[in-house]
Amino acid sequence: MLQELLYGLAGLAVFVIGLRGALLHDNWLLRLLSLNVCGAGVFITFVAIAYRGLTLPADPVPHALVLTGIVVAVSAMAMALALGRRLRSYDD
Amino acid sequence: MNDWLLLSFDILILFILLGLAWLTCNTKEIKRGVTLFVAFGLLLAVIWARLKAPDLALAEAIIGAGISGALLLKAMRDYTEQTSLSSETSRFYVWGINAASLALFVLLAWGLWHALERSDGVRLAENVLITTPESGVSHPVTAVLLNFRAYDTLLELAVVFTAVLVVLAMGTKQRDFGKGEPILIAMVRWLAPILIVTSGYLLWVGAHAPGGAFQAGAMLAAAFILMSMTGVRVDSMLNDSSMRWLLVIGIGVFTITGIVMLLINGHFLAYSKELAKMLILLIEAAATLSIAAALTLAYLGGMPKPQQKTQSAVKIDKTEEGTS
Amino acid sequence: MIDYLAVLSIFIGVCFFFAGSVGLLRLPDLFSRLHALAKADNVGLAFVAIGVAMLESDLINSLKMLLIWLLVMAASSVSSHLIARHALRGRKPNE
Amino acid sequence: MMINDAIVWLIAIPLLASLLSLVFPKKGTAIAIAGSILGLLASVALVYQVYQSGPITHELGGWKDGLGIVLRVDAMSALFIVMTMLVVTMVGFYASAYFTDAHKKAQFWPLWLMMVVALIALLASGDLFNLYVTLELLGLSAVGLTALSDNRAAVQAAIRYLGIGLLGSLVFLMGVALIYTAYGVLDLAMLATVVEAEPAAQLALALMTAGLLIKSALFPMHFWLPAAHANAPAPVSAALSALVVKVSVYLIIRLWFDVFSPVLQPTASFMLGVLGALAVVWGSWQALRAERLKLMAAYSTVAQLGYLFIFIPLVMAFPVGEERNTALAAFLLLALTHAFAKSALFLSSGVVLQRAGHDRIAELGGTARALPLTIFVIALAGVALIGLPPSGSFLGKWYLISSAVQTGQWWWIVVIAMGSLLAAGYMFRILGHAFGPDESIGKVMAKGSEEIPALILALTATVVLGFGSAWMWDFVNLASPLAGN
Repeated sequence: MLQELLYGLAGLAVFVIGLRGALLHDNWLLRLLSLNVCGAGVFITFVAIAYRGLTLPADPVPHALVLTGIVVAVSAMAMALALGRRLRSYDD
Repeated sequence: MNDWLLLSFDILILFILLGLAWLTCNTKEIKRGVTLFVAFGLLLAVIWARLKAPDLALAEAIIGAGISGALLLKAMRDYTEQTSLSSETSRFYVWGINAASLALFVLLAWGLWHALERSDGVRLAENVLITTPESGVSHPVTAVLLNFRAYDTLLELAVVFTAVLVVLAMGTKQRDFGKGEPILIAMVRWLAPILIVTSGYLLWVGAHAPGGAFQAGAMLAAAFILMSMTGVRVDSMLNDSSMRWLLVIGIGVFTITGIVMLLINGHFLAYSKELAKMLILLIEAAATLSIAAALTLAYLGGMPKPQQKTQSAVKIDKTEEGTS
Repeated sequence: MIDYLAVLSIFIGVCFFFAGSVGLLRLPDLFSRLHALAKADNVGLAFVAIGVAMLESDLINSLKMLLIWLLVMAASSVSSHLIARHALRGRKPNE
Repeated sequence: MMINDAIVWLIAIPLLASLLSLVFPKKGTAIAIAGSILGLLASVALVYQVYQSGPITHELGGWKDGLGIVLRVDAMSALFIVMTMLVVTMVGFYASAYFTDAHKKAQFWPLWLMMVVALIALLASGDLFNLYVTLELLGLSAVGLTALSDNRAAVQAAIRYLGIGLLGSLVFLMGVALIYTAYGVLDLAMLATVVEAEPAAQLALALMTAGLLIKSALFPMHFWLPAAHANAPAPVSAALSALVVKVSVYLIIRLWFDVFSPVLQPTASFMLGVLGALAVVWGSWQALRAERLKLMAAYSTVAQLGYLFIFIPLVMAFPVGEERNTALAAFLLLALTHAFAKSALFLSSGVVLQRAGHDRIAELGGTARALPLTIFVIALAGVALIGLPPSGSFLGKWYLISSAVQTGQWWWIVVIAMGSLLAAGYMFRILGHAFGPDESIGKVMAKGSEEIPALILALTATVVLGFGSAWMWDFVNLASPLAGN
């Protein structure tokens, strides 16, 4: 319970830090980094609540969800970077 | 005694985590941001390992830190001049956001506290662990990903596919890094085969231990990306049409298996028990290829061999004109 | 007995890591920092790996530790080389 | 057997068509059209099935007890699915003529079909995390399609759209995390039976709603919509305005009244209604001032979405039962009418834009003579957007007003009247210019394959929905879990 709460709260904090960064940055790449940090915060919360102490096996469902989330996040990042590149190509 | 030791480790690692997150989200320099982000990804891998999520630790180390790192490094070159160009945001706005963030955190913490209080602490875990033997694989995370919630995984592959379609639509292959240092090339020469073998191992082992299609596919892509980064011409190994087939094979095999099972067993993706292990391995193998192709293309920024592509595009133009 | 040896080995490894980190923070320029970091970390990791391998009963797993050490050593030596080379090319090293 | 599993085929067909259209780019158009028509047939079969036997469920993988993911279709989702497939098929016909460059076509079809997969999957999903995945799939494919215009403004709008979309999905996902923490379930029906009015559920619902509000561009969060919808290629704008933003509203309604009903607060629903009212006024006003046809259509979407949010406090005011179902049917009628009318409007704007070379409203003189059918479609769409009889939105707004009177919330009537007046203003402004004497646009030919799909959509909005609404009332009453049957 203590570890769940501790890591869970840290996940929430990372989520809020990322959200704040995403709202404050103008630069697309930096905003993207913040969004990814924000997503990582949600993932940490998910995995934290899946943890059930050293003796019990962890809950596998959040692990599967977060694995899905990580792959979705990297896809979105690849796409975002390609769009950013395209935008800059108009300026050249 | 042990508890306290573990707790102090937890607190230390969370302290670093929050620090890295804060720095990543507050830097105004792109190079610094990217470096910190990769470090943040590696630390996440450690945290997943600590929280008994080895599948995630593997995935995060390969995808979160490795592949995203490579993507960002390549993209960074497009932003070099813009690094210090951050327009003035009003102090009022910044403080508003700060206050709102703090309030949101307090609210979320309050919600999480209540949620944990209310929870039985078991959730779906016991149900999944008990049912795993019926799924055809013995590793519970793989059972969830490829049997219980296989539909999620199918749509997730669709997300990867969509992202690559957009990358392909946004431009042809980008200028890569120049030829690397000889010593780096030498290392990649013997590292790439190791990565490819490891990828196969991860795919196979996923049935009963941490690993699986996503880690394996990303590992395979990492091998190609590393080669491409050091100036080895990866594109000479692949051509446009084979890449298209590789991209679709994962979702294709997945969907067709699902439909066949619908016709046999009455539910989409309801594997027959005796075939489940084999079917899951088949789907995972196809998905590994698709993910590897997708991530490699995402890094390259477009289909290889642009000259051949323009030729075929011209050909399409002509036939279209002929028909319309 | 073997447990104590293992703990001792890990402790020595951690000391090397500590020294490497101090070097990273305290040494004046990039090259000496790299020197401290790469050396200390490789040796440190060797001791930690040996210690963990001793705690592990399975021989295969102990061999995996060895493999990890070898891979990390290859990666860190190549990357140190690259950083140093890059810096020598006359571009300004980060600080 | 095929009929009973229509919902699975509705997802599998566009998915496979998307793959095929990537592998065989030359046959892309044929594959996509064939896939859309098959999907449309399957969606009709689905409605028939729901009409016959009530809400249907399909356990994917055959797993029960919340272990697997369940697809669920009731009256509301079945109608939304038919709407989606009809719009998608018609826009598909249009797009096959709109894109003349074969290369562009080859890029368009796979992404377009993925967007269809995402829409159907979202409408049929009965699982919280699965909804997140479909939201991401929808967001990414919509952004990619927006960027296909391949000019600076479109890519800029796409980037902004992507940032907003990712933010919205993450906030939504945080809500999912809280729900899983507190209740240990992801299945919507199971959640509906255990959820209680307590802080974790309230906060989770607030987070999920906030994420969806960003995506559905409700008033203060609408800033990204006009640029994205106005700069995307015309077929894409049509789908974005008609379908993509609307499914987020659908999801809000689904979560609020179907899953979280014990948690709801009248104050929160009232606030959503107020935001909706502001959206109606602000969006209509901006549409009236817009200088370009597509931008006007985009602002009109902001306004029309506002009406849908006004329904939330009204639906809440009714007890569960027939009265609430009537209000929901009116909501559906308004949503459907807007989808058909707005897609017709965007398709026609695309025709004008391509033939005249611009879509500046002030310079549209002579268009009525050069493109009579297109202008007729715009007029028909206008009838539906303003809410004149016999369009579906006339009835929708009528019930909106009468339920406002019934529940004593008369102040909404002022907003509805104002919105309708402004809508009349912006629609007649276009028609006025189009029938103007200026002859800046010469005699041009419009392709029938572009004008006829738009005409069909506009006629569906004005005539079919207007006369078919009685059947919809029955249908919603028969097959709605919201009624408690």
